[in-house]
Amino acid sequence: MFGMFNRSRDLRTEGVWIAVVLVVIFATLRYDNFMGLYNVQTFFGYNSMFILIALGMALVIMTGGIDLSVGSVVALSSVVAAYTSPYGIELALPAGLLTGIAAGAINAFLITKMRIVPFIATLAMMLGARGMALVLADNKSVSVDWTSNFTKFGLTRAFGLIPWAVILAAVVFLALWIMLERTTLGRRILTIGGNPEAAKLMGVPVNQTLAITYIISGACAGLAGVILASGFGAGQPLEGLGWELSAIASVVVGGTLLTGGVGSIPATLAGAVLLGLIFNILNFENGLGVISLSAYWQSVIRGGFLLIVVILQSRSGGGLARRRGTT
Amino acid sequence: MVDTPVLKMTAIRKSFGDVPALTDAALTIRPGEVHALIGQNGAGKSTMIKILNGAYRKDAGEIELDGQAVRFSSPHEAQLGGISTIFQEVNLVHYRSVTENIVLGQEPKKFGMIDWPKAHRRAEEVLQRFGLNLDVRQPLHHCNIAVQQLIAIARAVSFDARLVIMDEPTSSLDSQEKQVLFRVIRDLSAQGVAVLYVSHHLEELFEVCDRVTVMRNGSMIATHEMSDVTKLGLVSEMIGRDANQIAESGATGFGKTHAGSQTVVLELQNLSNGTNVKDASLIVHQGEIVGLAGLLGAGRTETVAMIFCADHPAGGNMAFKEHRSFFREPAEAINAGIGYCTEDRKAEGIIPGLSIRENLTLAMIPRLAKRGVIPRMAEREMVADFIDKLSVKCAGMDQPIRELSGGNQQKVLLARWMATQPDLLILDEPTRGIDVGAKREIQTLIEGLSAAGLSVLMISSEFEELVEGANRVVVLQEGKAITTLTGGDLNEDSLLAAVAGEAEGAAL
Amino acid sequence: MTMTKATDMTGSSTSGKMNFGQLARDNGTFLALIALIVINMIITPNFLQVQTLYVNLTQVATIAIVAIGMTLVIASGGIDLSVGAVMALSGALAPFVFLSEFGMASPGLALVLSIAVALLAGLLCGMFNGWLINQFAIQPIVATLVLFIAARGLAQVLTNGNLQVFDNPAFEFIGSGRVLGIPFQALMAVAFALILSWVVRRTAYGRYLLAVGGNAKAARLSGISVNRVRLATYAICGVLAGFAGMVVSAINSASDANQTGQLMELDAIAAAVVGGANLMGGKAPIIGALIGAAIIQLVKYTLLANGVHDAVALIAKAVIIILAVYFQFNRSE
Amino acid sequence: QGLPPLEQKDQYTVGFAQTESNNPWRIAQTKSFQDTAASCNWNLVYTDAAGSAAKQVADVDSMIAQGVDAIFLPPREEQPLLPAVLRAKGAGIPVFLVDRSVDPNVAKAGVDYVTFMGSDFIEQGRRAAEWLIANSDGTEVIVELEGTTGSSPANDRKKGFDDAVAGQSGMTIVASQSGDFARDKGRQVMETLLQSHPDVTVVYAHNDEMAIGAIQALEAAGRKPGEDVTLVSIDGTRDALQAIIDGKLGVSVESAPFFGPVACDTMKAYAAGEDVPTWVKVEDRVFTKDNAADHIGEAY
Ligand SMILES: Nc1ncnc2c1ncn2[C@@H]1O[C@H](COP(=O)(O)OP(=O)(O)OP(=O)(O)O)[C@@H](O)[C@H]1O
Ligand SMILES: Nc1ncnc2c1ncn2[C@@H]1O[C@H](COP(=O)(O)OP(=O)(O)OP(=O)(O)O)[C@@H](O)[C@H]1O
Ligand SMILES: [Mg+2]
Ligand SMILES: [Mg+2]
Repeated sequence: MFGMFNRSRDLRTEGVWIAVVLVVIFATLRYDNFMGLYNVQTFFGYNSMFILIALGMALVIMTGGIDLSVGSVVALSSVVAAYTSPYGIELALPAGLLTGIAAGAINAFLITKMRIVPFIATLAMMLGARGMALVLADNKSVSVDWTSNFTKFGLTRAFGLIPWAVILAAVVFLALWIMLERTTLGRRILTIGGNPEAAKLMGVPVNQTLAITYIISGACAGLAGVILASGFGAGQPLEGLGWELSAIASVVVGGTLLTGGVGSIPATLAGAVLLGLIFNILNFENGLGVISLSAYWQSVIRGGFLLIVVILQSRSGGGLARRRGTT
Repeated sequence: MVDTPVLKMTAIRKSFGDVPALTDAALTIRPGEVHALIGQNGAGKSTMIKILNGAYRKDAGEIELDGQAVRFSSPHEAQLGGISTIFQEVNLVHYRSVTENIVLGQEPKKFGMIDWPKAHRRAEEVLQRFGLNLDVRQPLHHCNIAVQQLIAIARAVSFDARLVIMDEPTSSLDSQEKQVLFRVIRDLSAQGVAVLYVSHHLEELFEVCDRVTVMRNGSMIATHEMSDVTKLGLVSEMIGRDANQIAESGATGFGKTHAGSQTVVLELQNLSNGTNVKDASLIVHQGEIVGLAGLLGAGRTETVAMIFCADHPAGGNMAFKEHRSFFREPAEAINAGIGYCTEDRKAEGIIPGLSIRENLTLAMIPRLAKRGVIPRMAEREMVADFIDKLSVKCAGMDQPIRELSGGNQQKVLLARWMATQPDLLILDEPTRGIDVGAKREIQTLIEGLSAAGLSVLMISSEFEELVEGANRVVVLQEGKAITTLTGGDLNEDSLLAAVAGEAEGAAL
Repeated sequence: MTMTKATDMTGSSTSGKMNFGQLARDNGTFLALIALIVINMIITPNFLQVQTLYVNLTQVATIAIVAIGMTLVIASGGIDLSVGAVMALSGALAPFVFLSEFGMASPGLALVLSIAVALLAGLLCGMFNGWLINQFAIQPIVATLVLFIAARGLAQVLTNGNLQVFDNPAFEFIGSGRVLGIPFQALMAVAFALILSWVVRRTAYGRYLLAVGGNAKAARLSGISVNRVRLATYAICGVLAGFAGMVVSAINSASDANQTGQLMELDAIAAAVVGGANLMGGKAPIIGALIGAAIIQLVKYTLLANGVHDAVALIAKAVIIILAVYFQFNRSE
Repeated sequence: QGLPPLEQKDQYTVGFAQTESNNPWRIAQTKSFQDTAASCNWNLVYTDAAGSAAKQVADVDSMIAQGVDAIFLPPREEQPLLPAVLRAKGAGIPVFLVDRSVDPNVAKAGVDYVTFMGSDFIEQGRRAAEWLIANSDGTEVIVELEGTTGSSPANDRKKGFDDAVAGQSGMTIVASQSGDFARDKGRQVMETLLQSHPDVTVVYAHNDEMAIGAIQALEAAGRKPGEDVTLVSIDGTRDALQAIIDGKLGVSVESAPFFGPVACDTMKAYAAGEDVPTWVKVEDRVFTKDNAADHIGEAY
């Protein structure tokens, strides 16, 4: 769209959109009310959190790194936002955001200054942020103030139509998209992922760029935490378990290479939506009363679905990988 | 007007752990001059450069730029300080577009956003200077190595630098492209930009350089005006041996003492890979050294890669000894008696974290191992033997190979294949990045092996090497074998004519 | 026990011959373990007791066994998130066999069969991971995510999510038996470690593993079947996870598809990395993984025994992983 | 505005938004609802939140979107499920809370949701403590095995027990650590705590699974559960009743998962316009040596 490449890059980014469309058509035909306003609103309201962390994760993965801490940071930030909720969303939102930024900054410090590999650094942050959340919250959910405008943010809709959380996620989405395609920072992120050594020698301030990327990921998680607290009425120190894995899956389904250097923000959005649709559809399927899938079968099916998507993904994108593998 | 030097490095010292790389290095470059830096493999040239531009930190010494003491802590800072570098290994980002690789760090902006149309235009302009007309929007990895190297050079030159450093910039360039590069270097020099030029190709120095500094074992030996020295004199300073002695033994180690037998070892018929190799045919006899010549992008690498099943062939026939079809795995080719030393040392040759020993024996483990267990003593003896024979400069066989200089890594890789005692050895640019002394040793070795019955198929961009070393040279043009030169027909002029042929400029 | 570990230590060099640098590096992790033990002697009540040793040995065994497999996978340049789920599957399958009608009828045969089936399940899961990674060039972290989700689901489907409680002393020996007074599972962990560290150092497979992890392209061109090496590596990891799953079932006299191996992947990765594994591949410090597991276990024990609450313990664990890896890295640079 | 009405029909589409399925108790609860669906002529829409309160809200939302007649909801947590309750009410769907409640400051039974069916976790902890106090010589060294850190049954069962014991001068809780409601973790934690507190005389576990793990740990260390150390726990599972019969476990306070039949009755009553109490209290029994053998047949 921004004219980065004039030819269609590869099937990967389009494939995931095609998959989304097919799944939506299937579900619309099969289930009543699937495309109903209520389902669409709540679907995006809930998934705005996953979209946010997937977007942050996408940037991190484009640099060739990974951020395992996002789930815990969501929890921590939701607790902080809940504590600051009496002062209204004007204060609670920045507070939650800052929490995420702080966590991202610590990740950045561990990775760039202490030179600890991202996997381990963010794994430690995953444990640490969870611990902090539990300590701060005294091991229980923290109630929010229902009298301030804090919960309005999570529970009401702009123009009575679009959940505020969705608007927030959309703003972040656009900002990150433009950032990646049209700013020096975005180019640096992709350059580092493509070849960190070369990037350094080409004069890219590698550490600074990495730091910013982890901070953005933390910030996205922080915003997701604010949405969690305000949309669900509590700071939840135990929430977000395993969210990092669904974020990674979204990013990969969106065609971003885990080795870094190649990636797309819109396709990441599609990846997150696609994974979210699976849960939604499983719920609707159970409502049909044809077969009632136990939670366990649902796990098996989700695993199988992920399998199919990544295999298809590797096929359509595989040309490039395979060619490079043989020369 | 020859007042303050643009660069003055004095008493530079640098050690990696216990290994000293630079002991007393010095370098002075005048404004606008083209200054050569030469020395054997491991002499410390690359280290010197990396210290200069902040990639490494020096242990001691002074660096002055325009008379001012400077200390860069990253290539980025050096770039801002007016030093722009082209590194020995092409260091660009494959997945990103050509434009990005060129403008990264100085993107044109509009309202704080990158102005892509303008960026593309600028990239095109910069490349035009090198006579390159290509789609700058395509990902870099769609370009061949030569173009990539030119892009790297174009990038470095596009910064407004006081000093441009080129570490073996011609290692992937053919003679035409070299001329383009030299023209650009002269342009730079005319504009007052100094160029530091590192190369093992001494002839090149006489073509473009004004002065030369010789390094040996981490120290500066001498600096001369180019007009005051001879090739032989430089070589003797580099190696530290008497000039007469060297003159006696010839420029290359090839003596071409024998001809191959009549037994055909390898036969390729109409080989194609569906892309750039279209109709490659050639024959290698037992004990013969066959050269493979062509412009960059002529498909030499791809052709030999298919023999070894490093690449999958799309058509044609192959026969190797009694084996009458293509191999399905490199392992099969090795078993059948082929060795293949690749062109891209870093990506396809060394296992950086493993030791010299482990790298050296890698291809022959199946033969070495007894019931899956590697016999320790036998392995060590063999490795010690090769290190000795090839005089690999290292701290010991258990040193990680990544710590060796480029040339010494190349020797270990050659040893890897010699150790498998193949019937056919395929060498893709075997002496690229290797100093004169080592080159001779390697060439002598190849010659000796072929005298003992080994067949060699060798790709080289150096005509001298092919003319002196090969019994026959097959010339590829755009993926087709167009002619074979033997005997009296085989000289540098005929080779140049055949390689370039009608395909003037077709390489790009 | 600490003494035997000390001697094992010297065997952990990945490159054949020992040199002092290597020794000092490994000793870094080892010194951390010693430090932990000393700290415990001072602050933890009743630490210097044989029973403490038993408790720690039984608890560390499963982490150690899985961490050993993980170290191999990491050496190949990959990662295996599915180990915990594979533990659940294998742990559920074993009792499934000997609790079946057939199993009741011929207990001896059923015991052997149940162990075989559990290990086979681990093997198949590992091979499935390896196949995915080979065949489709899928990144390991995503490829193993598939079984991370699905394998536990399968185990739950199989058992309907219920605990399978059993009373089978022969099988329980795997988890609670002792040989010469030492817990059987701990012996097995040490045995696996010794065997595999020998394999890494001395066999062709070991050399191939490190080559594939170090530079897969170059390895292929040197005649190594990269796919076979990867397949074998994930298979070994799967089998070891399967074994660990049986241990957990055996020690509890019950299999629990829901809980067995929960978060094990993280512990195992942490142990491997603390033990010196490099996530970029090309290094396989097996004995280091054993020590890494011991450190993780001892940290857990220390915090628990001293009444540090779970939430705080999480933070402490994070700090300790960071410090351990930091010093590890700085030494090995 | 008041509660949404429920029309009388032969067949209802009923949503049951389970929170997780990773322990025997939840599995028994789900099964109870599934069995009831058959007998009570429900078309059951079943979802599983896999332990995530946020997903549970999304699950309820998808039920609302599908237009179910009524929703049975065991809220994973008191606060985070409030929006789900409020939105269901807004959509005109009556909600019945099962086994846990939501924050009464924001949503009230009889106003925002029909009723809360279940017992009281604090009460369960208190009754466990009462049994201990009645069966003790007054001085005890207590180790507490907590449920999953941060979960409401863990917090409440701890509060109920700790408050009751606080009044006993001779009883001290020397250690209290989480065993995650799981047998294996319970065993490991007990093994460790036994080393640092060898003088322990009472183990209070927040559920039976951890109690059984603790029994294994005690036996492995050469202690005699039931004699040297008294065990107190909650749930009333089959394994626990067997342990009581074997003399290893002292008491297990029931926390019955069989909500299906009550749910069916309550919903029918509500549809018929009868007065449904705001708290349909489920009576928890206390299983001890005296009655364990009588009830083991019906345990899960
Ligand atoms: N990262 C490193 N670690 C350890 N030793 C190193 C490292 N880099 C270089 N060396 C050593 O320093 C010495 C100088 O190496 P350098 O790469 O500068 O040589 P060079 O003159 O550029 O050789 P070539 O012509 O082969 O490129 C060599 O002995 C090499 O082994
Ligand atoms: N890594 C790569 N990925 C995709 N295409 C490649 C790659 N390397 C080379 N090619 C393509 O293969 C063609 C030939 O490459 P190359 O320059 O290696 O040919 P060559 O005749 O072997 O030259 P030389 O051996 O002198 O470098 C080029 O047109 C290039 O586009
Ligand atoms: Mg060099
Ligand atoms: Mg080539």
